[in-house]
Amino acid sequence: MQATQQLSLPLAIVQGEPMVNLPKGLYIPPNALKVLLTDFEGPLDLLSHLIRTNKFDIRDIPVFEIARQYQQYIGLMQQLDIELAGEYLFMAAWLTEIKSRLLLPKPPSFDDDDENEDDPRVELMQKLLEYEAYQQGARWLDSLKIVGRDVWPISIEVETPPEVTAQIDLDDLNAALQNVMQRALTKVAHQVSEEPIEISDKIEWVLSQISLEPVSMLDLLVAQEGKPGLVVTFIALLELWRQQQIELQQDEAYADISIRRAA
Amino acid sequence: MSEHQQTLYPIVQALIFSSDQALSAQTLFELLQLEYPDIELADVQTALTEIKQSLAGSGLVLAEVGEAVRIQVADDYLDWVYKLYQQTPPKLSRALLETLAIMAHRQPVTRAEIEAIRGVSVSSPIMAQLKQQGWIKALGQKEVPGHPTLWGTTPKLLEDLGLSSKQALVDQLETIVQRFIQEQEQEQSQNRIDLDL
Amino acid sequence: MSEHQQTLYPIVQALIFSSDQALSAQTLFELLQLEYPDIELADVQTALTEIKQSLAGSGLVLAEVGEAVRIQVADDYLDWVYKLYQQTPPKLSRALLETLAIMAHRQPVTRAEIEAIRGVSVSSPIMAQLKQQGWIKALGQKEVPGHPTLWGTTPKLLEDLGLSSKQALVDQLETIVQRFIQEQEQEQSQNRIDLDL
Repeated sequence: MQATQQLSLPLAIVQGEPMVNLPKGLYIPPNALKVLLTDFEGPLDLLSHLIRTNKFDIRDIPVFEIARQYQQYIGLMQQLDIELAGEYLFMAAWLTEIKSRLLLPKPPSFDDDDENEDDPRVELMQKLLEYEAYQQGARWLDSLKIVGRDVWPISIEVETPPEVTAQIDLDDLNAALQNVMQRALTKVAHQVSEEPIEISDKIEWVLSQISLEPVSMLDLLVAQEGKPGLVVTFIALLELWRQQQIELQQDEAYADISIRRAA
Repeated sequence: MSEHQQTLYPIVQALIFSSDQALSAQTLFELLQLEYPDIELADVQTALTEIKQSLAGSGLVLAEVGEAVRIQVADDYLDWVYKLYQQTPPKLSRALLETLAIMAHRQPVTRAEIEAIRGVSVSSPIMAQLKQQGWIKALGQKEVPGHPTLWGTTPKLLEDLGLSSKQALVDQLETIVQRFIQEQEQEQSQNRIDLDL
Repeated sequence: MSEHQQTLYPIVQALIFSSDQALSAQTLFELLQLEYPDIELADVQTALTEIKQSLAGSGLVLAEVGEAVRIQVADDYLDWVYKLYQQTPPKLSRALLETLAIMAHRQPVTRAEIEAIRGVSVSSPIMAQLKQQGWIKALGQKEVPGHPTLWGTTPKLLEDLGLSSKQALVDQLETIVQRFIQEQEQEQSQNRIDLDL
């Protein structure tokens, strides 16, 4: 999972001056660093990463140090032209606010239990905890055997009987269209197949061309279709004749065959 | 069974059971060659024969469709599947949904045009099922050699989807296509930035 | 195999191979009773056990999903199926899994509520992918200004994750989230006691 990748980001790269003066002093290429930086799923993810890699106590966050490191990351991202979501800047502002509130003298308190409510870090801690809890949830989902990724169920297609209407909804159609487009992307080029000459198509077309007036079979042949077209036309005529939809007439051997709709 | 056959048998079985269309021995052979360069077409045919035999009395059969094979429910047991479908109507297969989606978006459209977009052939059972459900109909014929049938969607499909008009369906699918294209372009320009570094 | 079993085996096999969702022994039993009033649930279970055994080494397995069973490609042969379809298994990004975890646990939930927990916006491609997988759906609209859409999970998600019910999914996430937060808080009160000493 990506999380492990994220945790393996070496801290030395991002601490101290070398990080600020890009690219001098960096021992990983900016491209790789960029990948690591864009890997963060937002400011909470970045903060949580900083706390874990520094082995800080989430219940007692050293805000000054964390804010400093956070600012360095943001600076690095800006240098690398990574489009910074507004949320990152909002978090930076929040950290600054917490810092300044910690610097203010505390009003006298007579109740030790109020300690937490006065601590401006509590809300941040709760947000971090909740987010990290859902990261655990995401890891659990990832650990499951998921159909389409780890599992391929077998379902032999059986034609739906006429009395049953299959379930369909628009989301299914949308998803299917996206699948087609996705697959088309991964293919180098489309194989454009020639239109096959279907007997059923030919039968319908022949029916549309004939009337009670006889027409010559030659008139029903389409030159561009070549021999396959001729064969299919002939089979279509035989089929229509068998169904008694047309009448065929030939005056003598090898003469033209005329066709008309059966009366 | 030779050692070779023991290797091929489960692979071929997994492939023909999971394929949504009939597979030819040649197709299977070409796929298997990627990993096993020294196999022969005859090995694949032997595996298919073995699978066919092993299915005797199992409720399933290996059916031959021209040069290709497909797993089907044996005729004697189709009624049982229908009974099941009456209890829980089946979902539509991926192949069927893709065919219907392209047809709805591009209508009027020929079968070969759909195949060109999907990259795989549209099987006759799929067309039959779409017609049987009353979702598609012939709209006419394309004025090209072969006069292929032009297909489109029916009012029943709109009704089953809960849509008011054919235009609403086409527009909805067009939105999906446009969004997809936009996302691809964004990704590509993103990639270009990566390369500049 | 008893005569009874010989009759049931191919029927059960045809049913579980052609069903597009996992089937429970109970469902199969009720269906079979229509024709064979004197069978017992145990007979169905015996047939399932036999099918399971007969699939050994075949490239396919009978898998249990909660109370139900389905046939699927054996893990070792999954790569071959992806090769056949010229696909790679879809990647589920961390962002997608986090969004899904929050949505599943908090449902019905708005996008803004998810964003508040993740501290970052939920991108449209992620919502699109979740919808494309058929894993989430709109459950309605929240009665606040703007009427934002409330999202929740679908039965398809449960089936794709191999879970028996929505409750099982919500409960499991509740356990994970609560355990994590409690552990951290216990450490906290532990620390305070340490400080008091």
